[in-house]
Order: sequence, then structure tokens, then C-alpha cells
Amino acid sequence: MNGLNLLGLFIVLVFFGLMIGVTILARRREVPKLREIPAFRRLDRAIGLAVEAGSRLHVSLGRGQMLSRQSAIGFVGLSILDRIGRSTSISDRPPIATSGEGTLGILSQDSQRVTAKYLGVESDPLRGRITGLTPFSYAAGTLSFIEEEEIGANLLIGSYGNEVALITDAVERKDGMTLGGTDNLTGQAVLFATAQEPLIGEESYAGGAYLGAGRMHNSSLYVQDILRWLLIGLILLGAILKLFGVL
Amino acid sequence: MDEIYCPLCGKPNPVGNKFCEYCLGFLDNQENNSIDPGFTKEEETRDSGGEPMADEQHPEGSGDIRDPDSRDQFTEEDKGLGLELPAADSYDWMPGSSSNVESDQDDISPISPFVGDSEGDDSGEIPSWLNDALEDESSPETLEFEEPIEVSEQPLLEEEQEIKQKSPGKLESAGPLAGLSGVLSAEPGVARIRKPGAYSTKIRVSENQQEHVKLLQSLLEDEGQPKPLPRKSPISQQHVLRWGIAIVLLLAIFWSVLFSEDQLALPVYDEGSAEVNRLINQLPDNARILVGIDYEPGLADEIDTTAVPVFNHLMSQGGLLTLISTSPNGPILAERFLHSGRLEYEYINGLDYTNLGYIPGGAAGLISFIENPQGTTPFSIDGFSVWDSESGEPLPPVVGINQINDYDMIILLVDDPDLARIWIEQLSPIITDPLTLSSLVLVTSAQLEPVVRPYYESIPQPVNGLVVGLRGGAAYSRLIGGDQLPGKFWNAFGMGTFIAALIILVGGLAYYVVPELSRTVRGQEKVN
Amino acid sequence: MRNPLYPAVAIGVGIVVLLGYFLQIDLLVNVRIMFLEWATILVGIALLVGVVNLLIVHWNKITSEHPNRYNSMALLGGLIFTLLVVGYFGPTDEVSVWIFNYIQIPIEASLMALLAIVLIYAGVRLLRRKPNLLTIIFIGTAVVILLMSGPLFGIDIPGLAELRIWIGKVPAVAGARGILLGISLGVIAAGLRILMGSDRPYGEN
Amino acid sequence: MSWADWIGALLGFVLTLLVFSYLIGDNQLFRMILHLFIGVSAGFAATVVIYNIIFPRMFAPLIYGQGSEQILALVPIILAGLLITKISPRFAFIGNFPMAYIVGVSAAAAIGGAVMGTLIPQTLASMNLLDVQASQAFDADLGLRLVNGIIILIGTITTLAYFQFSTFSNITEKTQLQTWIEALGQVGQVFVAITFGFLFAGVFSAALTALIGRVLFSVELFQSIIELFL
Repeated sequence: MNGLNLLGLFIVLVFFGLMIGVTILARRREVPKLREIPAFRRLDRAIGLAVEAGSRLHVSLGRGQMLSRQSAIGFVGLSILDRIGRSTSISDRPPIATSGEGTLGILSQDSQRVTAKYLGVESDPLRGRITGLTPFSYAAGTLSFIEEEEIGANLLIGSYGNEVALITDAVERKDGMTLGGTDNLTGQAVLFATAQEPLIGEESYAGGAYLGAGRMHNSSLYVQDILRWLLIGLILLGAILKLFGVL
Repeated sequence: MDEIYCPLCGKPNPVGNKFCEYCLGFLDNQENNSIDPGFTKEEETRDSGGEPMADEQHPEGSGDIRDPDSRDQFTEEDKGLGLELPAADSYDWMPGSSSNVESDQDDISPISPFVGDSEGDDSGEIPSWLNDALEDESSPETLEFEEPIEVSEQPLLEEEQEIKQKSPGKLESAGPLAGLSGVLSAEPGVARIRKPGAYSTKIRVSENQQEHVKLLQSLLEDEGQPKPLPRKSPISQQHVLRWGIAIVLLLAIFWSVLFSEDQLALPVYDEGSAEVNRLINQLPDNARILVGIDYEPGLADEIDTTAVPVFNHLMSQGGLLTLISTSPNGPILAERFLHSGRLEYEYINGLDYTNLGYIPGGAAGLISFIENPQGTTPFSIDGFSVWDSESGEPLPPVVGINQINDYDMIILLVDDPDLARIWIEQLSPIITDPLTLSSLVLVTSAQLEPVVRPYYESIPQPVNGLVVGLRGGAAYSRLIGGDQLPGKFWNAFGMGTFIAALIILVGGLAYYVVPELSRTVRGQEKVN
Repeated sequence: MRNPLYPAVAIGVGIVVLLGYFLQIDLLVNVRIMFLEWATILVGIALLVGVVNLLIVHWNKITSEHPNRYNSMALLGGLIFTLLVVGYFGPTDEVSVWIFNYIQIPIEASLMALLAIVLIYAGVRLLRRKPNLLTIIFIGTAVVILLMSGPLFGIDIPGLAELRIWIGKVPAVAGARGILLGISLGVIAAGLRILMGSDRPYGEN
Repeated sequence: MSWADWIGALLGFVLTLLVFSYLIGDNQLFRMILHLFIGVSAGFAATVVIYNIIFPRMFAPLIYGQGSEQILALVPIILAGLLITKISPRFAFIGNFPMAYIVGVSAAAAIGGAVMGTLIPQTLASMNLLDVQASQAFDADLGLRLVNGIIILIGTITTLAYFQFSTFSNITEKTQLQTWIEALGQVGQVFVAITFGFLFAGVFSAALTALIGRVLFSVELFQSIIELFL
């Protein structure tokens, strides 16, 4: 039994326990507020506009591979799609989701179908679209989609590489708005330069909490904060011990 | 001249007329003598405000109910039912209304076919006395504008007189006693024996108010019209900036590709590239090399150009290659790279190299390949059995390979930071194991440097050598000498990066400062 | 009533595979490898379902006289031609490599080349859109690295080459590591929400 | 060059020009080329999946396997059959079972990958930054290594602190702790900006190389054509 594997299991169990604990505590005591993230504030306004002015929202889920780390940000994108779907499905131009991976495409169609059934409106399978099956063909398909449809705001929450610049450039040409975050470092650097409201690093995973996708999303953020400072303490302690040759 | 006054409208009529010339009311010679004739014409035409009734108040022709045109509007059926001819509602204050009849139901006694019947003339033709009366009124001289009487001012008493005048033997046309004649109305004031007349209301509207009304109406009509979107100019500031950048960059590259004679000096020394060179020099003859191909076709130019000098050096020492990939495009990119004609050596499939194809499942697939290569990829992508010694000799590139650390070197061509980390982390336990002779070398895109360099810098090293981007490839070309592919790109690359830095720096500052300056200038002008 | 079967499957299978990562018990590791193998097959099938979805969407556009139906014809033509030819000859045959080399590579490489102009354009507009310290540092770093990536007409500004290497080895690595650690916390939280049944993206939310 | 290569090179040149026409403005030809590209790349991806997954991993164990292998090989085939129902919206609910399976496995793979692939290795690497003994063993320049190590350590910690989500300020004013955290976050932002600036230059270098590649391809094509006629 490798020591690192056991350490890994311990981390996961601590994370799981803290999430349950914080969720229970949050019911009884007042929890600290979340810091302001401008991108999500603008997204709120864009959702409001989608209902009142009938401007369409485009949620892009990226092209992350399912059986890897990239699937996690795909799940966050699906939670946000479900949340937005419920609040804008009564508008006359409900949101459309695009994705560049087969499984994500199917899950986005399922999400729209369940939301339509929940709200009692007619479901349209076209609202979950697969626009391409490789990174660059996904960017090309999404670029064409943005050029053809009248999109008010584009929310990019998923796994992208440098090809995401093609999508943000198409939005720029239509004077649209882009809010975006990804788990890929090069994709983040490109979004930082090209998106109106870029999400940096871990902020992409906080979308569910900021849009009210569920109590567990908020608890996750508090647990991430707790573990963040544990990690900082551990690194500092380890580095100092290494410096003095203790470790 | 002896005159008699009409009991309905009070107008003077010559004696002997049975019907009033103005309102066609029935003239009864004995009763009318009691009305005071002092009610002269001027008072009739003066409205309450003392203002003379200007003709404009009856614009567009004054046609009244007797106007032949307006009669046609009422079908025979209405008449047949004995219904009163409903006065044409006149909204003369509405400009453009087609009929401008001011009529007052009470002035007009119904021309009901039943009346004709009762007088015994069944021929259905209009009686001659009526025709004469109609012809007199139709001549222009006698046509006078009638002064509309305010219905609301009419005393209730007159209404009762009007009912009494109706012939006593009148047949009941509605209600349960329909068809009977001589029925006394229960309460004349309340029980209406016919359909309530449509009273025209005449609002005194001044000229100014009329203008306002027109304005309001034009506003209402405009609301419905689709307003064309303000036409965006086809060429905006965006386009000019984009075209300018494209033209400058393309011209610079074409110029340096076509006209620059001597190639600029290649980078003198790059630590990572030098280390790879050293490791390849140490390889034994016919070394077994595992090559991971994980980049997108879009970055083929950069990765291939960077990798060509490394593989030329490797092939010069007879290295035998096993190609593997965790992305669908990998196997085809590998074939294209080996047969693109850019390499100095031509390798033969099955002899110098074998292509194991694509391992699906990302990290999970790679873990299973690293733990068990034969089980994960038993066949090459062409369907040949690669490892099986029973069905014949294993292919030369995999002879003696049972597990991953039997390979002398692992080279990874990669453009994505996540894929690079997955490979490094899965291979790290093997590479950092002191007993392992294998070394891990990365040939990557320039965008990966901050992600992969820590693995090269850390101790122990999970990555033993690093060739990053075109700069790394150019440094490697200088180490092995000869006319390598990076050299062709190097001058244009230098020109392109310089121009890009210049545009971003100068253009960015100008794009920010100029509007700020003009805004402050405008602000000062407002202040002065 | 929501069907409890789906969450049970997702949570059960997920926990087994997760334990297989950490506990090196043979049975658990073999079960994990088998589950991953099946999932790999299903992800491949999902890709084929995605291809069929593309076919249906664009076939409907063609038959419904959609204004952009000629684009859909080009897509379906390319898809069916490639499936037939590459499917028959095999992905690494000469004919397949010809299609890849002279259709997919030119288009994808040209799209990548377009990024060069798009990124300069974004770099020029960035300072005006977000005039703050972060942007100034971002542009300053990018300009220094760009100037030192290429030969710079043979001019060798002393110290600039070392500065480029130092930036790549120290501050850039520090920022990248901090971001990666933060992202890993986010990934663990998102994964645990699925394994706790709080998030159910498989059609039952 | 063979005639096939000649036709291919000319076709590649035309496709390159049509893609570059997007610089002038969005146009119908560019859109058509994009859709052709989406179709061809989807065709390649589907064929590689069929060659590398469907035949060797789904059907080969069923045909060539023995005993329990064949029975186990039935499971993915059944799950695949259920998954195919996702093509039709009406029967899509049948495919929820295999989707739940994929989501469960993916979540576990994501957690396992994040913990074993990023969290632990990056944390250990951060701890080893000030490892004096290792540096001496590799006779590296100790002083420079320690200074760089301290800067990387500060950068990593402040970048992590920048992402802090919960605020500890009460209604009226910020607490001392909140001020400290935000100060750390400001320093972390500087490191984030430097990292993104470096990565941005790297992405541009890759794109520039691709642009030079397209120019070289066009120039070489015309040179070959000219050589034909000379």
C-alpha cells in the first residue's frame, strides 16, 4: 500500500466529511458572505435580460474528455445550465447549450429535457447541440452558431485550449458579451485577454454557488477555503522543515 | 307671409306644408300657433359660447341624414323591421371621418314603411308628397346647415309629446304584444318602445385642440410601424484595426520569407535542448524509443518543426520507434510526421517503427497502457499482432519490451498542458526510480513552458530533457548543425514576434491614451 | 417520483472506481480497470451518438429549406465521404493521410494562424477595456517574452535573455502552481458533489 | 511531387485562402469551409473510435474471448445498446442508466486524477523548493536556488490566497483578517498576471509558427509551379 495513495484517500475523506459538516452547520448558524465576482454579477443581469428583453443566452460546455480531470468543469457547466434553464425557460428565447464531446452533448440535451418537463413547457432537442467533435472543429462549429443566432450573452464554462480565441473573436465581431472560465492554463490566458468577464482558475468552479444551484455548492466553497489554508500551512511548514533538513 | 312653426325643430314653415322643410317633422296646423316665433335664426346659429358656428366645424361636406348617399347605408331589412334609421354617428371632431352627418335622432321622425301602409297606399312606391319634399331639400339653394341641437339640453316633456304624436293605431313591433295596435305605453318616460337612438355628441373642439389630436393620432399610428434599426456603418473601428494588424503582420512575414538572404543567428544555448542532445548521444545503437503523439493538427506546424531536428538526430543513431497516442488524431499525425518528407530518413512501418494507434479513455487509458502495454494494445493500428512471439517474431521496435521501463527513452510530443501533466505524473514513479534507465524527454509547444519546466527543474527530475517551442528547436538545430527546418522559420519568427510586441505595446497605449486625451480636451472645452 | 436507480448506479460505481485509485487491493484494482474499460467503450459510443446527432441536425436543416442549408450539405458531404473512404482504407492508409493532409490540416492550421492576428487585436484593446495594474503587468510580461522568443534582428540586449528564462522558471511557475492547486480543489469538490448525489446531470436533476 | 500531391497542394492552398478571407469579414464561403472541416474531422474521429474501441474492445473479446471473458464482454454491449437510445428524444430516458454509469466513473476519475495527479505532486514540489540537501547533492547553485525557491513559494501561497471565496468582514467594516487576506490576494494577482502574460506569449508563438507555416507552404507551392514552367 503506497503512502501517497493513503494520503490521497485521507484527503478525499476529509473533504467529504467537511462538506457534510459545513452543510449541517450552515443550516443552524449564519455563514460568511461570498466575495464579489464581477463576472457572475453581469451574468445575473444577462439572465434577467434574457427573460425581459428576450435576448438569448448561449452556454458553452467546452470539449473536455469525460474520463479525466476535465470532466469536473463539464459537470459544473451542466449545473449552471440547469440553473439558467429554469430561470429563463419562460422567456420566448430559452438558452442553447453547445458542446464538443459526445457525452457532454447528451447530458446537455437531458438537462434541457428535464427542465422543460419540470416547467411543463415543450422540450426542444435542438437546445443541446454538438457543434464539433475535435477541439478546433468544436470552435469552428460554435463560431458559426454565434454568427447565425442572435445571442445576447455567451457563458463559456468548460475545458478549452487556445482555440477558444476563435469563439471570443466571433462574439466580439457581433458586439456580444463573453463570460468565461476554463480549467486549462493556456485557455485561461487567452480568455483573460479576449473575454469581457474572464473567470480565473478556481472561480470557474464557483458558478453553481454564485447562481444558487444548490446548498451543496455553497458548502463546497467554504470547504475549499478551509482546505486552502490547511494546504498553505502544510506547504510553509514542509518548506521550512526541508530548509533545516528535518524532513 | 303667414308661417307656422314646426313643433319639433321650431323652424318657420309656410302654411299648408304638412311636413317641416327642415326636419321633415309632421306639421299640425292647430297646435303650432302657440310656439313663440321670437326664437330667431341668429340665436339658433350661435353656440353656447357666443362664438359663431364656423363652417369648419362641419368640414368635408355637410351631408345630413337626408343626404341620399347616407341613406343607402341602411339596408331594406332595417326599414322592414320598423327600426328607426339609426343616425349616422358623427364624430365630426375626428378629422377624415367619412360621414359628417350631424343628426339627432329625435329631430327625425322615422320613415317607416308601416306609416305608408297605414295610409292605405300599398303600392310600396314613395308617395308623391314625400318626393316633392325630398326634391325641394336636395336643391343647393335651400340646403342649409342644420344647427345640431344639444340633445342633453332637450327637456323630457318634448320627448313625451313626440310619443303622443305617433299615430294611436300603431302596431306593436317588439315585445310580447307584437302585432297589436293601440297599446298604451305603461310609463312613457321609462318604457322605451323602440331601440334607444344613438345620440351624437358634439364636442366643441378648438383649432389648437384639433392639432393636438392630430399629433396624438400620428404618434399612435407611428407606434405600430416597425422602425428600421439604425444602419451600422459596414466598416467600423474594429475592422480597420483588424485589417491593419493583418496587413502589417503578413507583409512582414512574406518579406522575411522571400527576401531575407542570410539566416539570423540561431539561439546560442538552451539548457533543456542541450540535455536532450546529450541523452540521445548516450543512447545505444538501435535503441527502443516510445513516442507519445498528443497534439492537435492545428499546432502541427509548430510541433513538427520543433521535433524534426530531434528525430533527425535520433534516426541518425538507428533508434526504433513505437508510436502511441491518447487523442484520436494522434495516429494519423504520427504517420504524416514520419512520411512528410521533412525528415532526412525514410522509416518503414513494421521494420523501423510500429504504430500502436490510439488509447481511448484519457488518463485511465494511459494508466492501463503503462501498467500493461501488451494487454492494452495487442495489435498495431494496421491490425498486425505486435507483441506475440508465438505467432512469429515480435516486430523489431518492441523486441525485448515487456514493460514501459524497458524502453531506452520515452519522447512525448504534446501541445496541451493537461495532457502533458497526465503523462508526466503517470510516468513519474518509473522515471524517478533510481533503478530505471529510461529517460523522459518532452518536445512541446511554446505555450507549455511554465507548466512543464517545474518538472524539469525539480529534484529528482520526472522530466530529463525539454525542447520548448520553435526557439528550443532552433537551439537544437544549432547543436546538431546542418540545414534544419527551424532555420527556415527563424527569420520570419523573429520579425513576427518583434512586430507583435511593438503593436501590442504602442497600439495598446495609443488605443488607451488617445480617447482619454480627447475626453479630457472635451471636458475642458465644456468647462471654458 | 424520481428514479433512485440512476443515482445509485452513479454513486456505487463512482465509489468503487475511486477506492480503486487509492487502495492497491488486487480485486479493487481489477474491478476499477474493468469499470474504466467499459466506460471507455461507452464514451466512444457517445462520440458516435454525437456524430449521429450532427447528421440529424444538419439533415433537418437541409430538408427544411433552412437559409444555411448549403453549409449543412458541405458538412454532411465531408462527414459521409470521410466515413466511407477512411473507414474502408483505415485511418493510417495513404488515401486517409491524403485527406487528413490536404483538407483537415490546411483548414485547422489556417484557423490556428488566424489566432495570431486575433491575439494581437485582443492585446491592443485590453488596456482600454480593463485599465488596471493586472493588465499592465500582463501586457508587460507578454511583450518582454515575445521580444526574447525570436532572434530580434541579431541584437542581443544583455540580460533580457536571462530575464526571459528567469520569468519562465520562477514567477510564471509560481502562478501556474497556485492556479493548478486551486483548480484541483474545485475538481475534487465538483466530483464529490456527484458521488454524494447532490448534482445529478444524468437526466434527473 | 505525384499528381495526387499536386491536387492536394492546390486544394490545401485554396482552403487556406478561404479561411484567411475571414480576416476581411465573415462570409458564406468561409462558413461552408468550416462546415466541411467539421464534417471531415468528425468522420476521422468516428473512424478512429470504430477502429480502436468498437472492434478491438467491444466485439473482439466477445468473439475471441473464453468463458467468463465473453460473459463480461456482454455488459458493455448491453450498456451501449441502451446508450444508443439517446439518439431519439422520445426513448432518451432509457439511456439514463449508462449515462449515470459514465458520470459516476468520470467523477471518480476526476477526483483520483486531481488528488494523485495535481494536489499531492504540486504540494510536494512546493515543499521541496527549499530542499538544501537535494540542491547540494546535485551541486546546484544553492544561493540562487534558495532565492528562486522563496519567490516561488510566496507566489504559490499568495495565488492560492487570491481565490479565497468567503469574506470575514462583518456588516460595518472589514475585519483585520479580511484586510490581510486581501493584501495576500493582491500579491497573488501579480503572479497570476505574469503567468498569463507568459502563457499568452507562448500561445502567440505557436500561432505565429502556424502562420509562417501557411506562408511557407504557399511560397513553396508557387516556387514548384514556377519551376514546372521553367
